[in-house]
Amino acid sequence: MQDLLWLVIAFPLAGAVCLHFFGRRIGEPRAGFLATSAVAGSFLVSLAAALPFFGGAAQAHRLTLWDWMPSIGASFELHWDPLAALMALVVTGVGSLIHLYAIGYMHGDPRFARFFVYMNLFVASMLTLVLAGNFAMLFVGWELVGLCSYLLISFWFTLPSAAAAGKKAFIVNRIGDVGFMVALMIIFGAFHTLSFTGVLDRAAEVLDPGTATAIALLLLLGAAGKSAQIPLYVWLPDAMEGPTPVSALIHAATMVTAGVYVIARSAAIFEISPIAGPVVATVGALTAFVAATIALAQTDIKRVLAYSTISQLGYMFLAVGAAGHVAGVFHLMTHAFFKALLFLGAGSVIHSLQNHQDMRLMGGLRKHMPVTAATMAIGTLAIAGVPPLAGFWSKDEILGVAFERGGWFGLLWVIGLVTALITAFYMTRQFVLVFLGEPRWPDGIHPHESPRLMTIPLVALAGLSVVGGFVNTPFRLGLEHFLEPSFHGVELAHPSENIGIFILLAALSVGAGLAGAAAAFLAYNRPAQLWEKFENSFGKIWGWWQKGYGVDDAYGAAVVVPGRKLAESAAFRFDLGVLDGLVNGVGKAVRGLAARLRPIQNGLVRSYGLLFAAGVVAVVTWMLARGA
Amino acid sequence: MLTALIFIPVVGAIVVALLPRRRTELVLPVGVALSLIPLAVAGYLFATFESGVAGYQFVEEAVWYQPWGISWALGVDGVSLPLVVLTTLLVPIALAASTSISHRLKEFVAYTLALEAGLIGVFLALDLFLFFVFFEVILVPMYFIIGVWGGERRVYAAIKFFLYTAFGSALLLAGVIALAVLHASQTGVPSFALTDLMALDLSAGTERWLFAAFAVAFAIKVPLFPFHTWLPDAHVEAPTAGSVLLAGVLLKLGTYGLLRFNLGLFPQAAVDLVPVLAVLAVIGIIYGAVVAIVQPDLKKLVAYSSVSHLGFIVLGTFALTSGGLAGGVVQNINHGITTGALFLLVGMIYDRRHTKQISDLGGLAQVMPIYSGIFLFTAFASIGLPGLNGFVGEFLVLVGSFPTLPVYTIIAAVGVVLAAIYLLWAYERAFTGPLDKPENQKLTDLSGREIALLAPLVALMLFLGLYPRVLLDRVEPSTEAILDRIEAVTTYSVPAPGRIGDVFASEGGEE
Amino acid sequence: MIELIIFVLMAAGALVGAVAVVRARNTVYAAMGLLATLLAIAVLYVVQLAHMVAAVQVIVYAGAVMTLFLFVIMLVGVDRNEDTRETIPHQRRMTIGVVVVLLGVIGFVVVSGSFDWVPVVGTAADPQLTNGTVQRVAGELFTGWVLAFEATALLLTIAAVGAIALASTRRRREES
Amino acid sequence: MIFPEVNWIAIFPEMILALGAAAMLLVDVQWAPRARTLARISFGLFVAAGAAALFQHFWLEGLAVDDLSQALPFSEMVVVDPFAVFARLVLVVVALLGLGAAWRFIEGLGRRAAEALALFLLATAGFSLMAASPHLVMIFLGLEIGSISLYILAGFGRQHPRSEEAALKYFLLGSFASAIFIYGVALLFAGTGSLNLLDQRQFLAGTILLRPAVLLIGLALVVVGMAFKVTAAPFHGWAPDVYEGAPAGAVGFMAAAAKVGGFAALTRILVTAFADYADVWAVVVGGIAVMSMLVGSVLALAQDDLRRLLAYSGVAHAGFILTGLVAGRAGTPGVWFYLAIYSVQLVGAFAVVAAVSGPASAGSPFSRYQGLARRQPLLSLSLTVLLLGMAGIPLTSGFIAKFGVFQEAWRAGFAWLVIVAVIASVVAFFLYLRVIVAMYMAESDGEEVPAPPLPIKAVLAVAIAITIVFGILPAPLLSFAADALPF
Amino acid sequence: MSLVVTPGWYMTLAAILFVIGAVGMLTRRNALVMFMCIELMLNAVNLTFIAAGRALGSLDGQLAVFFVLVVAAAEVVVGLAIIVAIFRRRQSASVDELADMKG
Repeated sequence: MQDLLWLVIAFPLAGAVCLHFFGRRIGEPRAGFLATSAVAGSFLVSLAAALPFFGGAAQAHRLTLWDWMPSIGASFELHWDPLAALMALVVTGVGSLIHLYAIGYMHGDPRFARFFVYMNLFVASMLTLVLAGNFAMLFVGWELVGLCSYLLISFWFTLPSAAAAGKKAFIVNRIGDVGFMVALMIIFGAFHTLSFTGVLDRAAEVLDPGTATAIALLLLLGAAGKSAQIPLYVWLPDAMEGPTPVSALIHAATMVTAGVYVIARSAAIFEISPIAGPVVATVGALTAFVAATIALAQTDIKRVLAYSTISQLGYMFLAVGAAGHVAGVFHLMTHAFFKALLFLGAGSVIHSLQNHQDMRLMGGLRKHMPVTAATMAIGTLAIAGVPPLAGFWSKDEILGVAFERGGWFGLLWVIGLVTALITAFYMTRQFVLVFLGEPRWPDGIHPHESPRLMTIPLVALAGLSVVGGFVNTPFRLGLEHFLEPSFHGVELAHPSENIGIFILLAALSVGAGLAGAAAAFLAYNRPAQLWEKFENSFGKIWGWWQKGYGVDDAYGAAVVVPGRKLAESAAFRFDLGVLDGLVNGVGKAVRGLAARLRPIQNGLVRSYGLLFAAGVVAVVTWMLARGA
Repeated sequence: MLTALIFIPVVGAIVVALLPRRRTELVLPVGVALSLIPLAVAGYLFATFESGVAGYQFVEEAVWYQPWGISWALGVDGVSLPLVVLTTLLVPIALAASTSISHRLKEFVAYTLALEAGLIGVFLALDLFLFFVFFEVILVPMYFIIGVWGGERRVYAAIKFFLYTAFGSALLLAGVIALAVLHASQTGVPSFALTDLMALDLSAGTERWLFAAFAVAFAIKVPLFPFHTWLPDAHVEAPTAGSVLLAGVLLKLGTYGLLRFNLGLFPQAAVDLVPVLAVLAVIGIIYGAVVAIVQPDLKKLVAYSSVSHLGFIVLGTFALTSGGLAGGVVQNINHGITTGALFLLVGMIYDRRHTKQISDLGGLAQVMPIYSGIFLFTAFASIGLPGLNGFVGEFLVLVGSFPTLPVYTIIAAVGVVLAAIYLLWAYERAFTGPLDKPENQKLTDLSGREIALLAPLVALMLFLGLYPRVLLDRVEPSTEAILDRIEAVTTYSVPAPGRIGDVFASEGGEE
Repeated sequence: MIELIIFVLMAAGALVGAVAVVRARNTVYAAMGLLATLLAIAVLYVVQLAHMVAAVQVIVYAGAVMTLFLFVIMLVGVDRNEDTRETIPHQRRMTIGVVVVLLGVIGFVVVSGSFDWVPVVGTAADPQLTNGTVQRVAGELFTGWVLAFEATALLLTIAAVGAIALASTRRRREES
Repeated sequence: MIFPEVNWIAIFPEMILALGAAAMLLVDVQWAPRARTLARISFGLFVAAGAAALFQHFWLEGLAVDDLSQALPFSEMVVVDPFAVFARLVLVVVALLGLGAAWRFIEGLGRRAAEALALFLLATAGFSLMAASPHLVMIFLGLEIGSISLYILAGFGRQHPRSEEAALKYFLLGSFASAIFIYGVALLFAGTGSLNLLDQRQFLAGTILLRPAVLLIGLALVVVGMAFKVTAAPFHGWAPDVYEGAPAGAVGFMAAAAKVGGFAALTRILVTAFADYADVWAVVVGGIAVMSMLVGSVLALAQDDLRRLLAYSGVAHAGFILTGLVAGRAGTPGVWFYLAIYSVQLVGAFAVVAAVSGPASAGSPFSRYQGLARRQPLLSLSLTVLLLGMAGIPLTSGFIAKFGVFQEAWRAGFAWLVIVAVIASVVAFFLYLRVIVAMYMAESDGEEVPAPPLPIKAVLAVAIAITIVFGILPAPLLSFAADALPF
Repeated sequence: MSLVVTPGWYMTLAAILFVIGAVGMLTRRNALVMFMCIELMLNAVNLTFIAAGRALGSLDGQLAVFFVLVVAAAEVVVGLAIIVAIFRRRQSASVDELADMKG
């Protein structure tokens, strides 16, 4: 079965190719089903291929498809180990649900089939990323998902904002990619190969801490780009311009976790560096906190979720930075469930409100959309860390790891805890604003529950959000054992095994979560004037949060505007003025010289004679000087 | 075989020129058909070329004028073979794309075929004299192509192109003469054969001067910063076919020359002067990209992007590592395909809309979805998206260059971001957003013919991106051989795998 | 001593004549100056035993050629004095510069004695060797120099053709 | 009295030309045949002279070493060496092509045709003698025979005031240059005791001169006198004005023949008699070459008349040829090859001028050439090929020629000169490009240009053939030139 | 310097005459006078030939003079013809007025 692994990628790819050429002929709903079944097929194959791991097999499976750039050890090879299997299952599993959902969501769009081309292509790319057997191929997937993200964000390209957002996403990601590429260069320089086995197994003997730190921090830069961490998170909120299923699949469940995946995958390198881990964790914790505060003040339903995603990814970074790779991956998985759920729920809301996204214009939707409301409630509780939902287990494990590491990580633990409180607050705020209270939407809109096609995935994901956490509880470390072979040789950090400490920490975080939720419920479950007053009471800081601390403007002022000025002066002043001016100046000088010399040829015989005589004098004296 | 490859286009040019004057409708089909013959021959060469082997194959040699030691010596190795194939591929496409040319079509086709002959000759020549002959003679057809069928300021651009590059070849000529004279004085036998001249014993000073003469000549052709200012003008004014061949093949003469002659003839000087070339290459990468960002004209934008891309090739070449050299050669091909396609695309929009200004476009993806799709695909190939061809060369260059030129390579990597910025921003402005200009609403999407023109290029972008071994297996033995020779005759040695600290330290030591 | 006196006199005459050619505003005076120089030089030829040459100088040059000159001067008009003010900028100054350098060169040659340095030593002792009598000169002319002599025929043909081609206008008008 | 050895073979071509010219003048007086008939006769005479030169070539090849004195007859006044034979052949080719270019001009002369043709014949004979003589006075005579013929030819287009102006300028400056040349000869005579280059070589090789001032001044003046003929700067002043004013049909021949004669004599003087003084004169010649290349290339940029442009480009070409000359004897083949190629191209270019501007016209402003490619594609194509040849684009013989002289100069240690030369040739590209721009890339002024007559077509065909064939397969001419060394 | 008149004296005189002739070429604008100056220069050449020949004991100098004379005569004929032709058209023999062609 594992030799058919390539089918995992081939299914969605074939779907994409097929729909690309024949999509329009296949027609509206069928194209979507085709795409969905491609992903689902991929899911089944992965499941089948992962069976040995469930049975406890430890041996990773490698499958080389064809050579790519043999001289740098880059080939199209697949690396199938539990980590990859888990990622593949999450991607295809959540992916198929979202595909299904999208059939309903994208109903009536003139470019319906095109949408599924990109979606299928994305799944294929993401699977390439997670199944890659070497860093080069990983980079292929890494960039291709960026491409798909670009294509899907700007799917509605006639809106200038969508086009700009897609571009922004790609470019910001590229900045991270530079880090990634440089990391690969250093890796190649050090190992003369890019293959995972060649690099990771020998990391300890080849790398000195300095080199490892360089590689790790550069990988972090790449990961920060893809996973929207400080300082490169600015693209993700804008990415919400894309259709909601895209936000759910790419910008919540799968692609953005690629950074976490890469760090987990390269754990062997991070381990060697003394500072890389703390740096990653600090970036993660800060991002988690900053994004959570920004999420507090957002009014756009999707932007709340976007900042929430950034914040949750920060948790994952905190985990992998603290060497709690399993915790990180665990949270990655649970987050995929509940964040996909939240996004799809939000999409359902937007769908029924005819594309209104402003939460201030919602309220009271619970009655109109019961399924959506219920599933969203589960999602909100899950992310708020209410036991025994999935988010509780995974977030708690992360905080537990941080707490156990102590020291600097202890401080990060505090941040994480505070963030948990804020998370609960803003998620509850969102739920209340959307589903509870008085309806505030404009006239002429008649909200309704979404079609079956969209609610089925919601229910499925809600189910996963409920049970997903049980794969790895302190009482039964299922995921830990499952992933063990992937982190062979890496020293993993664990939460304390002391059950007392666990209960204490759990109580603290659950308390924080409940406190946040309660506060939000109290603040927002009342008429609009009152909570608006509540928000205004924060004064300026609320505005800052609303604007995302003005980071976008600051980047604009610090990078984009001067960069453009620089480019313009380089292009028009320096290039045309100086360089081209020099070149043309030489030409002009020669012609000027010609014009200057021309009067010497004045047509007068005597002048010619004089010139002649002067020449005679010159030649005679020169000849004499040389010979006599 | 190789001789035939050069002469088929010449014969073709003559045949086209002799077509009856009234049958203008025949000219283009005949021209395209004739230009397919060299493609077939080149394809046969490519197929029968023994991969995995260094050294020249299909060698042909005939004495030209014995007392001067010049000979008609041709041969291909892994470095030149792909370029020959690229040339023969782009010419039919460029010709077939020239349907919008109405006046003096016959001459146009004849000049293009003559240009093809010259280009093939440059890559095949194993005799420096012969190389120079082809190197310079291609200026003439290109000059006419720009000057007669070009845009508004075509005369200025054509003359600038001619003179600027002729200045470079003047230095090259001096260098060639110097080498031949040295050879005659050292061995008593005049010779221009590359292999003979490589065996020369040059003093360090002489070697550097000659290196400089050759390098400037090729740097102008590449064009390397700061010798690039002829390129935007030439591109903007040239007709589509001219731009395609200019960017696709002509510029490669420079990088090919640097690799073949500067490294081959002056290894020690090359090793010594690596920093100079690397600095220029890196400046070119960043500078070309930065300048491309704000270009209002699509063709200019692509032109400056060429400056940036070719910087990578030069960087890889002078990194003096196997990855860098092979990456450089592969990038030559990739850039030819990608940029050729970009120019074709710009030409197609120009044929419809008669403007190349980005600001005149906008929202075109609505009326021209296929066109936009191919444009975007090509743009991503150019940006260096893995899986497409641009990435292979770029990545090999970067990974290959890092061990010897870490700092430069890291700076160069920034160019990757800039490439995304200028192309995607241009795409955003031209193809997305509302379709608000009435002139643009009537535009028609690509015709079947146009798609057929682009299809082979698009297919190659994908194929070479996924399976570059087709090239690499042929290229790498030759680049390895070049590297081995450098190691053999100089004190240079390719760094072994090591720690990053060592890498930076060794660079510090070199400078 | 006699040679010295003759040399000084004739040199003075030649120089005065030469200066007159260059300075005289009236063309006829210039021609007279040239005549003086020609005759003075003819005398110097005689002093150096170049009899035949001296005779030709007087007959052909001072006679025929100068007559031709005067004839043309008459044709062109004698009464008009040339305006010798310089109109071309820098001409005079640069001419002076050129002359100064040339005189310097001559001075250098004279002072270094190069003019008197004879490559073939001792032959000057026999004046008869260069006694240019008619027989001797003619003998050389028709033996060793016969080809050059023949070539002058071409020269004179050309001169005749040229004079006809350039100066005759009537025939052409009749034609057209 | 010692009678000199007589060998008519040595002056066979000149005899044909001179006697032919004389006969033509007499025939003209007596029977007044039509101009075309006379031109045909002249054509035949040139062909015969060429055949005679070829005959000399084979005669010389069959000559035993002991009989070498036969090649130096008439008291060594004339010489049959490969150098002279090559020069004669080049001159005959130039004259034949020049005659073709002048065909219409001569036909238009009516009764004066005989005189013009006689001058063509005599000028060729004169330059031929100049190239074939090792005797300085003989060279002077040949120079004057040729030059005076050209003065007259320049004034032949008498309906144009410019033609007269050209004639007078050419005449005054030419005479001035001749005077300087012959003064140089006199000083060389004073310095070496001989007027014969071969004797001078022997003398100079065997003597260490203590006070060579006179000799050096003489050499300088002789070089200058020849530099005038070949239009090297700064002795070129006459050339643009004369080329512009002289009848279009005759200019090509005038320009090319004078250059061939001048270079032949200059080369012979420098590489035979003064071979041992190369380190004295080579640098000076190099200096003149630099001056010529720069002045010619730069000043040509400012021209708006094709003839003046060709004149200045001729100045630059003189510089390039002098670049080959600095290599002395080793450079002689290169000089010859260049000279042969360039003079053919020059005549060809002026044939186009004659076709476009009219055979007897003065001046050829660029405006006449605008859009010529539309009106007369063959003419403009021919001119393009010839100009590219002059520019030295590879695959034209001009490139081989340039390469040859540069190579020899570099080998002789004049790398700096070669570098200046290659840069000057880039500048020179520009002026040729300007003409091509006018023809191909500018709109026509609407004036009709008549189709070129057959003789001009033939001239162009030959010139282009020589430009291209020897550009691709230079070996025959190169090896022929390689032997064209003076005794 | 001894009072014996050596060939050098003649040659010096000739050189000076030559320079004077050249100066005339450069300063006079009457074509006839310029032409006379050329004659002057040729005479200086002749004097040099004679003096050098005497010093060398060679008759070649005197023979050379003959040919210079012939050339001078031929030049005179042609030159005067040109001057006359120009004078007919322009009523002037000033070369300064002959500058239609320049640049």
